[in-house]
Amino acid sequence: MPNNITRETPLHYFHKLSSHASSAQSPEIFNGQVEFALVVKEAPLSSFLNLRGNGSDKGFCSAVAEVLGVTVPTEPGTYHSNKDSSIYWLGPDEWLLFSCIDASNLEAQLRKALSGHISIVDISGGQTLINLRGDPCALAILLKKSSVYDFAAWPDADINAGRCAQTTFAKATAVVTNKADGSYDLILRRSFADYIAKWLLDAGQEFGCRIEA
Amino acid sequence: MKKYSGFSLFKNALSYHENWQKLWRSPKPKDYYDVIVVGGGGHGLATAYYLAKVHGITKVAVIEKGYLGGGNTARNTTIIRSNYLWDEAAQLYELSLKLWEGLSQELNYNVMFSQRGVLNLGHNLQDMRDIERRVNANRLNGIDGEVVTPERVKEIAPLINISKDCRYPILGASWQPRGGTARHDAVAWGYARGADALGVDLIQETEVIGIRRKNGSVVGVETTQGFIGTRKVACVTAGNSGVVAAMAGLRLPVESRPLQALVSEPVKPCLDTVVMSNAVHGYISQSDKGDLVIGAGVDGYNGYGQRGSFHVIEHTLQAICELFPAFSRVRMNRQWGGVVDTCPDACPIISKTSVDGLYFNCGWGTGGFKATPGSGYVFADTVANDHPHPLAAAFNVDRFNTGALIDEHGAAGVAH
Amino acid sequence: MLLIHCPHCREDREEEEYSYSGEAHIVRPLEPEALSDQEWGDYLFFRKNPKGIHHEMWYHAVGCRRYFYATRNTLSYEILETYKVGEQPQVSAQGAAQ
Amino acid sequence: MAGTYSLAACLAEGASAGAEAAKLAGCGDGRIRFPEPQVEEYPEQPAQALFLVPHTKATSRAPSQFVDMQLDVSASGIELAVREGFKSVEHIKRYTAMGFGTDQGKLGNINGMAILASALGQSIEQTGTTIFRPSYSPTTFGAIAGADVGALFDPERYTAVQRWHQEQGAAFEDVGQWKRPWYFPRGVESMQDAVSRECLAVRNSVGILDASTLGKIDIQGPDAAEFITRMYTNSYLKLAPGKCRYGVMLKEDGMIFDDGVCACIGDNHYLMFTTTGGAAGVLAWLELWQQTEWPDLKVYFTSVTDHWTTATITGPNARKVLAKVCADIDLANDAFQFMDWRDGTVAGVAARIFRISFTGELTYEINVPAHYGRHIWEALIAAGEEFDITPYGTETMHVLRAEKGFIIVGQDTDGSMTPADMNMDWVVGKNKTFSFIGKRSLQRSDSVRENRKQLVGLKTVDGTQVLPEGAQIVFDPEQKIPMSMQGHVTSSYFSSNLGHSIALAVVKGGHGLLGKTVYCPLADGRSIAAEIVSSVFYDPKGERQNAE
Repeated sequence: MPNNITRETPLHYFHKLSSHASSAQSPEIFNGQVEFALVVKEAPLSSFLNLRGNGSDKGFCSAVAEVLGVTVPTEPGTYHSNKDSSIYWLGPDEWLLFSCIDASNLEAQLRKALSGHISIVDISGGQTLINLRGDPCALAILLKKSSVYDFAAWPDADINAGRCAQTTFAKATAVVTNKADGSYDLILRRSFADYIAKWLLDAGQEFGCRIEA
Repeated sequence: MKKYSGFSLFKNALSYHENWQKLWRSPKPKDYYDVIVVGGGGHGLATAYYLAKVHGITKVAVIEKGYLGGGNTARNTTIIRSNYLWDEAAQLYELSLKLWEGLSQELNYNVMFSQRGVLNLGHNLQDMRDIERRVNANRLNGIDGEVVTPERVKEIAPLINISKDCRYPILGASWQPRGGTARHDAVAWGYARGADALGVDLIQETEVIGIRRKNGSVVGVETTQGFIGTRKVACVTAGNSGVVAAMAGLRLPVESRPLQALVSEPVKPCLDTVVMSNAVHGYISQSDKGDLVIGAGVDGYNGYGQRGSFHVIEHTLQAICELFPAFSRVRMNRQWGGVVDTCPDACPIISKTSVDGLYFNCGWGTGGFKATPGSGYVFADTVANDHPHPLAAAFNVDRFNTGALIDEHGAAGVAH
Repeated sequence: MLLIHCPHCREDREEEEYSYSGEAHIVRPLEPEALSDQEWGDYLFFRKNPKGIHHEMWYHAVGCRRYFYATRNTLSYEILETYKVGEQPQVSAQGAAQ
Repeated sequence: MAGTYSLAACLAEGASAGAEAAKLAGCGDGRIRFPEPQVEEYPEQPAQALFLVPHTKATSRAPSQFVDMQLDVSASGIELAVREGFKSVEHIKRYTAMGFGTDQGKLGNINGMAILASALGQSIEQTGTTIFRPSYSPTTFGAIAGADVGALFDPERYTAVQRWHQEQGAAFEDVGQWKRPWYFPRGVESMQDAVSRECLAVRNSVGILDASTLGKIDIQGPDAAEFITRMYTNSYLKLAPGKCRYGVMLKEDGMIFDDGVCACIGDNHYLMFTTTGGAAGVLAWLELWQQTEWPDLKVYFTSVTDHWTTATITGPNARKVLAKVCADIDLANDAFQFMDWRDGTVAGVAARIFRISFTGELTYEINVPAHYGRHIWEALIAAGEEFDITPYGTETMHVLRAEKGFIIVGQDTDGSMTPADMNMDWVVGKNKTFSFIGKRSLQRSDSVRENRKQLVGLKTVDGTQVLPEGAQIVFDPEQKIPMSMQGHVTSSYFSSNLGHSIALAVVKGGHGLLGKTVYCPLADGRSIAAEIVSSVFYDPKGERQNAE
């Protein structure tokens, strides 16, 4: 691939902005002098695949696990991960795969390994994963402002597994997951990313919120 | 019935208001009536009034399970307009508006009809196409209306925000000067008083629990006060139409859902017109007491609870704050819901049914109040003659089988 | 505000995550062309709309994207059960009345 | 009346509460360590409710005794209401306005209801109370609205090329939640000037449109073709990989609710395009039928709207532009035909290219994953520079498609239009074995009625006059009000390519009225005369989209 190809993540234009300005409508670039209790960081471009199939089929699950090195979560609202990839439960026959393996490569491997009535769709261009970290209290309040879902009811996550929920986030939607370090990952749709960024800067303003590059 | 006048007010004041008459009697139900109107809301009372007044049918009972005008009549936001798109709907609502214009005189009862005008805002290009289409249709149907610019909107309602920087800026509006509001309770009481004076029995706190039929024809109704015979049952039970229809073994193409409304604390006069916005879901006017009266959306699912979902209120108040930023400091005083029944084409049913002598007037959705006089007028005619009034013909229930819907949803979606 | 139990997510979720999809268990006629206008119109538009026990469809639009059924009292708003497509309700209007 | 009234009981209660508090604070064991003070006890009657202080005169003649302080409701007002025949407590509330204040009756309503009970000669229980409503205390609208105001009132959805559009000074149109470029004014150009320039550029050279907002649904499964065929009016059973087909979707009532192209990607694999506004609704619609009616059909749906950036290049020079940035697809007319799609590489990025057309010109819709969206866009702009490639917005798109008579669902249709009404019988598969969604409704008596409103073209007699969209159509401009309206103008533009205005309209029995003159009476008293013509104004044989 020629190296003059530019790629932009959905939150590209928000990197280094903060809620330090008077309002989220006019965020400003943050500098080192100010304390921010909340930090938003967008993951680098990664692969997202939507996977459909029969989770009660052992062959299906073991084939996916073979390719990704991660077992398929069949318990509703959970995810499994290793250092390269994660699998999020979205529905009884639907999972979201997140991976640093190249999407077309991963799709090809999965297609080779799987058979029967399945669906694999590359949706990498339409998603982004952002991590929300910071003061636990501020984080909890931010999530309460943003969603009808009760994330506080979740047990703590392990390093390789945790909870996930596809739910409302402000007036958009997100897949929200908890992490072993107490932070949260949000997976967003690209077209809503600007709105969510503005929302986070506004909702996090009382604590100070910045978006890391 | 004693006539209300300035003189009678003066005279009664001299006697410390101790000699006013009752507005209506509280009769015991008779054994038989020529027509039984089920439902003592505005539409039912108007039906009874016009049966007696226009058709001379006075052996009529209105049976109401609660108190008169206590259903949607008491719960709506009192908006009156006739700027409907399709000829059939426009003619029906225009008949109604004409009746409103003479109603206080007709009933000798002040229904506080105020022609303060109605604005319907447009927020995107398709809204404006629809507004243009509707206003043109209104004009050629002889109904007043014009398409106005944002600047004119601002003149009519100075507190409104016409900034181009809003999320959904106002691109224009339709303006019907003859539209306005009326006092909902007074409408019910005025019709009740008028009907009572013509001999109609108004029977409150009595519930119809069955419709007795013989050989496919109505012979009477079972009530909590016992059986009452009749050959004609006219059902005007908004919200509960499906339940009443089921008593006669019928199904209707209606779904009942709570529609919510709220009022603010009273404030000084600041909005002397009605502002409606379908696109951002907010309907607002100011009552004579000074409260801002706000209509919200219909719940997303069927329900008979007169409350509704709070997030619908949140959404509406967001829209109101967008349209009128100054109102964000005004306080919500009360919020409630009324159960409306809605037809798939957002138009009512005024119809005979497959049961002889059983008539339905329902499915008004969110727009029934404004139709009260017209609805009662054409329904009374339909019941009296056992034949649809010309303006009611298109609102036959059969249209859902033939496909001849009157789709007031207008342009359904946004495309491309 | 309703809390609705999604039989797939196996959690009580807020009403805002769902959208209502009308009366449940209305089967599309196998041969629509064999129906009269009357019968077809009844299938299209005429509904039970009861005040009380109602079997209805819900779509977990913001969650697992699955349709499922609920038995709900339209007056008290109590949700008596939710169940998956292909399953039958355990609670009926007659049963609840007893 | 609840509470403790006698002095001795009050002292004892205070002492034990104090001891309990001390215990909780870590002092003492909760016992009272000093003797209780001795006070004299007087025999007391139970407290009596006094709702209205009696007066020597009747209430109506006594000085005003206010019950609701906020709304000046007096006891005599309540009695007057009863005298006028009101009995229900709700009627009394509405007659007197008692309890309508900001205290919602918390101060006066109990007294008022008791006075009412007494006036009616019944108990307070029989009289009942009004229904208390939220909020308990008045709450500002702003507090309830929360942060969802201003820019956060509703999400603004952006494509990956949004910043480029902004930098170019585009004017934007709200389409659903999306912000779409409406037109790209240069300098002080008016909208009409900009749109004319953009339209001419497409017809004469090449234009570029951001079509990323169109809904896109990936469909996979062994029964995908069968399922899609049940949803669209036409058949997809024989659509081969590499091919596309235009389809119309009806609701079960037979009325058009969405349209778009559906492509066969591979065996058991399809990509469905929907309208921008219809995307979420169509996906839910497909899921509804698959999950609840035909769970036996094996097919999965996934939204890929956000995944793809779609850059549409259209115009006679489109192929030349594409050829500069795409080397691995044979772009020859025979090799890559109209209604084909191909995978290839565009400006170094793996792309999927559809040769479909909404302008009637030679068109390529280039799709790449959206993080390459701006890259591909700028690459195409650079490649097209020598052809003066012209970015255009939704307005130009609308004009160009109207010149071709292509409908926009939601603008030219309104939920009461069948395919036949839109002159699109050709898209209805009459021989499909399965009764597709909406088919039965097309045979209802009203659907086959003559004199239905039908899509036609309108050409104003004076070609410089542009009919207003939404203008009503009559046959006799002299008719007195109420006039017999025959239909209305759904789309109307000045066509710079044709040098005169064009309009689409729906007119009763329109398909049989070609050549008839109709009139649009305007608000200013004028009537514009127009001739009913074919709805296809430009290139009626459709040769340009197949251009070599």
